[in-house]
Amino acid sequence: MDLDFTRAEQDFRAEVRDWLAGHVPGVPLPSMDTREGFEAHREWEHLLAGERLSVVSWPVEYGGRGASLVEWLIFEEEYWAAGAPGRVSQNGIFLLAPTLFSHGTAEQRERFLPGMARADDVWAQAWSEPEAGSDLAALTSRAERVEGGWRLHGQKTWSSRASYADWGFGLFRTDPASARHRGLTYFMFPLDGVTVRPVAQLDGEHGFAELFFDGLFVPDDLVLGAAGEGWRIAMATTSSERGLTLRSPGRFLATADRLVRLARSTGADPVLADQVARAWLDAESYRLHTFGTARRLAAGEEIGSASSMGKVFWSELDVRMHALALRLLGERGLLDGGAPDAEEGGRWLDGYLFSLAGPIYAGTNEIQRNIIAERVLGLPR
Amino acid sequence: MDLDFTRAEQDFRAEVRDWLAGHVPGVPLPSMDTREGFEAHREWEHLLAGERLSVVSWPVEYGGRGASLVEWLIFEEEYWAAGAPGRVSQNGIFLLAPTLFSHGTAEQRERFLPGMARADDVWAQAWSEPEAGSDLAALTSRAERVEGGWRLHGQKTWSSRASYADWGFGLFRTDPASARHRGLTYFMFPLDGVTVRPVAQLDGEHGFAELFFDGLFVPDDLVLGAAGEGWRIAMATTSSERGLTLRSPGRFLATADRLVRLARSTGADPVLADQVARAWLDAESYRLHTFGTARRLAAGEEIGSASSMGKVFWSELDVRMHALALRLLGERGLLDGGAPDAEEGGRWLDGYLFSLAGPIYAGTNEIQRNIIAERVLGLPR
Amino acid sequence: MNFAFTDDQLALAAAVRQVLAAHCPAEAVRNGRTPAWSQLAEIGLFGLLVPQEHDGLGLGLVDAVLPFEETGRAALPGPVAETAVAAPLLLAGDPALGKLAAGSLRVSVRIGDQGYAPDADLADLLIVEREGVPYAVRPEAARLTPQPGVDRRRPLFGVEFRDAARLRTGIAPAVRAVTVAVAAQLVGAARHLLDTTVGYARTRRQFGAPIGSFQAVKHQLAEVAIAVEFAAPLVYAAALAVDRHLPTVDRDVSAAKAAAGEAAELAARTALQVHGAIGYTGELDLGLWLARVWSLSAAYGDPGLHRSRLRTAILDTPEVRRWP
Amino acid sequence: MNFAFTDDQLALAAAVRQVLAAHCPAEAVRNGRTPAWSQLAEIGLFGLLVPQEHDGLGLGLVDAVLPFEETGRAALPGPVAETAVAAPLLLAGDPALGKLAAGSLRVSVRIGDQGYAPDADLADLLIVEREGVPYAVRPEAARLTPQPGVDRRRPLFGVEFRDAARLRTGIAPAVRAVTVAVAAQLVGAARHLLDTTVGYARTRRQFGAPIGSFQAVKHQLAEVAIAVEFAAPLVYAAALAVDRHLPTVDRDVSAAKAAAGEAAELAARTALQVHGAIGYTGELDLGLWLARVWSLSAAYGDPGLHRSRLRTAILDTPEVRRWP
Repeated sequence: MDLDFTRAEQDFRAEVRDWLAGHVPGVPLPSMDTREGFEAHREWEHLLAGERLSVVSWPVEYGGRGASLVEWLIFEEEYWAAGAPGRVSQNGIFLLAPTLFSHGTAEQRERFLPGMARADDVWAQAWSEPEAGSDLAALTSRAERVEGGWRLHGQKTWSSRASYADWGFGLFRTDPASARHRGLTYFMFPLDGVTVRPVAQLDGEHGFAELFFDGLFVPDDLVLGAAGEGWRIAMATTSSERGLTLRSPGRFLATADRLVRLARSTGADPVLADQVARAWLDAESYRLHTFGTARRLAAGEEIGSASSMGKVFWSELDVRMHALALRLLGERGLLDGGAPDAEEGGRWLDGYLFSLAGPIYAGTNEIQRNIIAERVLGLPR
Repeated sequence: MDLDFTRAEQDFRAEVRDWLAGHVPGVPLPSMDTREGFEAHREWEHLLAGERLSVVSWPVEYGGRGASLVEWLIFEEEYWAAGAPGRVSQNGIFLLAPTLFSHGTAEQRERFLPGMARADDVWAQAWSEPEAGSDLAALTSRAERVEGGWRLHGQKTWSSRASYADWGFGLFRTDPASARHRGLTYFMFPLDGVTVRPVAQLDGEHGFAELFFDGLFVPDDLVLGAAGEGWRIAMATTSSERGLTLRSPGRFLATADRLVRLARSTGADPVLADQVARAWLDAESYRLHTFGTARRLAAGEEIGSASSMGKVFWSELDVRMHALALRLLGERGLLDGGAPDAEEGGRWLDGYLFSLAGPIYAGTNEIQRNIIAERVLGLPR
Repeated sequence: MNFAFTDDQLALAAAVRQVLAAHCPAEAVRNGRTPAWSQLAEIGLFGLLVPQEHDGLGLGLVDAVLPFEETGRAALPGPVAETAVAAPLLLAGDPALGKLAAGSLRVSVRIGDQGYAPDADLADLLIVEREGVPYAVRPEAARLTPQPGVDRRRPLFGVEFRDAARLRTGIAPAVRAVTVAVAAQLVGAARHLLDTTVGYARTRRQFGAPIGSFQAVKHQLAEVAIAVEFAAPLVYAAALAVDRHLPTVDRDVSAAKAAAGEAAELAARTALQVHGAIGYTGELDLGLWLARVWSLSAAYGDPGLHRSRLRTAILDTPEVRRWP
Repeated sequence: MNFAFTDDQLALAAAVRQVLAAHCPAEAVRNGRTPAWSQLAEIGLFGLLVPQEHDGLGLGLVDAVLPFEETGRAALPGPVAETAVAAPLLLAGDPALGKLAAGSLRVSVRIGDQGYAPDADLADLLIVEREGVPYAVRPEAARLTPQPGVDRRRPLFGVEFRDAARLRTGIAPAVRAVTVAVAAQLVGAARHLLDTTVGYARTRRQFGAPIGSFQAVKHQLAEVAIAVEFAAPLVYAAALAVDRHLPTVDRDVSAAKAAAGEAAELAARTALQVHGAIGYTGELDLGLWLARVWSLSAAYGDPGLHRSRLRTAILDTPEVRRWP
């Protein structure tokens, strides 16, 4: 056991840091939940991709550098520490791509990965449905078999990025007689044949949308894996890298460092200072833990349901850090970007509202605790 | 709404305070879980009873003063603030007596209450059984109908005070065909016909015992209420005064005040000081809340399942206060009464171990939270 | 000693609740600036604390605490705590009290730990603290800087002024009273969030059962119920302490605001978690109450500030006093 | 960078675990003073940190951290952290190191934030700090005052002495190392409590079902699992920081002890709550581990003390440093 980065890892970190220092926009980009901000973020992804920094862990042929998991973690640390923009490509590169690598055809990988890496194609996820929030197996949207492909029917919700994205992916029921996890199929589809209705969030922006499918035709070559295997395919990656890549430590380390700076500048009361110190160390612990996990994955181990522990830990930490920042700022913490007195353009408030979704999405923390209890600890269902 | 004590209430407080100042033993009595300590506590109860201070809220004819609930709360505040000994009569006067008042016969009241008030008879409770810990309706101990009475069979456990007490009370199944809450009967019984096996606790003392019944004969006049009505009778009092009297605020107020003094004398770190201040205010809130409850009870209202909120609140508070005291004392906090360096003869440690039982007994806090959710909030079972 | 509300106090609260139910539904909260204000004026809410010689009811803060719970429960918009609670104390002896009692003088304030004046653009009169002294500022003499934030139905404004009349009253009594009123609103908002979330949990089904039948949801909601149940008495006691000018009043006010703020924040967090993603959107009205809780919890000193004062009051004074 | 244990490190931990399983069952914890010590000596536990020239293994603290988790998991009695971790550093260069490595010199210490010497009555040698300097004290020159406490299998003693040899080493490195070793023991004890409680919850039935099927129990145990899972990496990193003499070492040691202590205390509290009244008695072995957790959490600075140091280290230094 050691914490010594290799020469190559150190060089990579230095390169990333230097490049970001020279290229991260001085003024934050507009919100990616606006048309203008979306395009600005896409431009930024183009810039990243030009340096082969958009998907460092992918093979070179698809636009990456074939970097190791540890190098990817280094990239993430530097990326968020530099205050670089959020990743508009996130759904594609972190949720869809791992599945394409493991279950897609060579043609699908060649067709979609390079465009995803350059953000020429931005992908929206379409997992959830109004009546199947946390209970993903209760999906009712369906795909009907037709000549050469399928026709999609039904409604999806909480589709992030869908307002402006190019493509979507999600599960549809292909066997009408099936129930729960069986008979679902993993589809990719163009969003221009889908009715997209943006949903206003607490902060008034439209990061989510509802998708309405009214017989959209999807050819067979947009099915990922075999028909009826959708659930297994979608879940398979959650226990491998996705558990790691959903939220990398770099993000929380950057927030923790900002929080410490905020606490110093506001002369935090000792009680709040104690909580800030705890949060900083929790972020550090998440980082160290992830280094260990990366090694186990690199050695070919599966992390399985243990990723649920990480999900609960980082999502609660993220809420705690942002709530703490609002406490440090008092009344000013609740001002938004339009207020002259807002701190950092209301970034802590935005971050707080965003953080509150963490314990809800990607399996609520209640469900994660069930998974930990049943699958990690072995308690009865 | 006001917080103004009447002249009579103030006079009563002054009288109690003066009397206690003159009579509370200067040196703490030995533990009531030893033979010697038990008798010392019984002596103390005699002294209290001589002043009609052992059961102030009972009618004069049974040894009380007919005091109001508010006066009883005043008594409790003064009693614990004076550092007076724990009540060895507790099971009888707080658990059994309310049921005797509401469901006992006049003969039973006359026969048992005066002796209980003087601690001539000390009572042990016998609710729980090895296989029916939190699930009280799963009781299997049974009473068999015989000429003129019943014969008791089975095993009870977690019987506090039973090692040295004179009498016991508990539920036995009188209808062998019955299940769950039905067919249980409320019995009183002399302990000298019962095999009592003390159970060692974490702290090495024997506050609990197991009781083994091997056909003990109990005449009909020791049945409380009607046969088969035991569950209803036992539960009826929990929603009236018992919810209030199980743990009066006075106890926690006294602990909170001691904690504040300890924090001052040890120069608490601000983070611990913050928690001390919170605990002090929580105790205060419990006090105020109880004043409100006392008024509602006095006006003839039932407090119903809301007493579950109090149970969770005070039991968690009690653990928190004692854990905090141990933190304030560091390594010394864990020394017991035999250690020369122990603070207050290891009283905080004893109190901590005792407090840990709070969230477990009288219905675990998990069960209380279910009750709150289902009966107070109306969530589905 | 009777730590329970009198029939009169309960009747007044019921009247306020009735008015709000009729005239301040969620739709009005979403779109109106001062819904139900005229009806509340009719039943005397704005004259509660105004002396009888100025046509008020001449009651105490303890009489206002349940009505203010109701305004919090309804998320009533407008500077109601400032007008009905802060202003009567700041304007004590002023002839304007008559208009105040009648509900025809809307007031916003910037006093105490509050850096901004809420709903200042609606005010007929601003009262602004400068170096510990209150000044009455007419709207036309004030320059308001909008400081928009999370609660768009309680907009905040920075206030600068040219021309102002120095008031003879002190700041502290008004700060204490308005802080308790806001604490009561937080208790009310928390009760609403609890009720709404319980209602949602009873009907929303996942995994084949109402989510309210899952123990994790039950226990989270039970914890909210406990937090609210034991925050409320501190608010009521603080109102009494203000009315009686007790020596412990500042401690009691801080205890009320800290406990109410924390209970309401817990209610908000739990409401959102139990609702799941839908709670996060503008589709439901939930967000109106979440924003209100966050904004009121930070108003007149957030729980962190009041907790630090409590630490000092309890640990650093020679003898902690209970009252009575 | 490889933040995972090597095969050698895992093998050593497995060997320790095997020895403890065979020679330190709960019965031995209950009744023995130094069960398994001779077998642990045979596999080299006491020579781990002793340099090779003194017949030790010459390894680092990072190699000891998993073996120490195992001693915590087994609630191994005796001054094992003091003998195997503190003593090799305090006696650096001393010829006694050979006996230490062989397991024939049992050592208790009273250094750093520890006010009492654990198991001092069993020690062949006491090392006691006075004004920042360590002294070696022979048992016959020491007066021990028993200070019995909650953990009767780790008795504490006050130490006074007449006659002592001043040691040339510093106190700080030994304090850091023994603190990390105790943090590792706490992680191990927490793992044992979690396993035991899971086992109990799988079999104990109430209300017609195993209590482990109730969500409230599941979620409490899941929280314990998370706390332990994320305390452990801080302990491992602290061991590396000690071995590398990093500038952040004191912060890292405090982080390890605070996090491990808090995780273990949560495990203890939850274990007792899930077991219910039976956990409260001497009928089960549970109490042995509860007492050990409480006693080790308070040893060498309790979580409160280390948290206050962390606050200073993180908030009051000009730049918080991560390592690497």
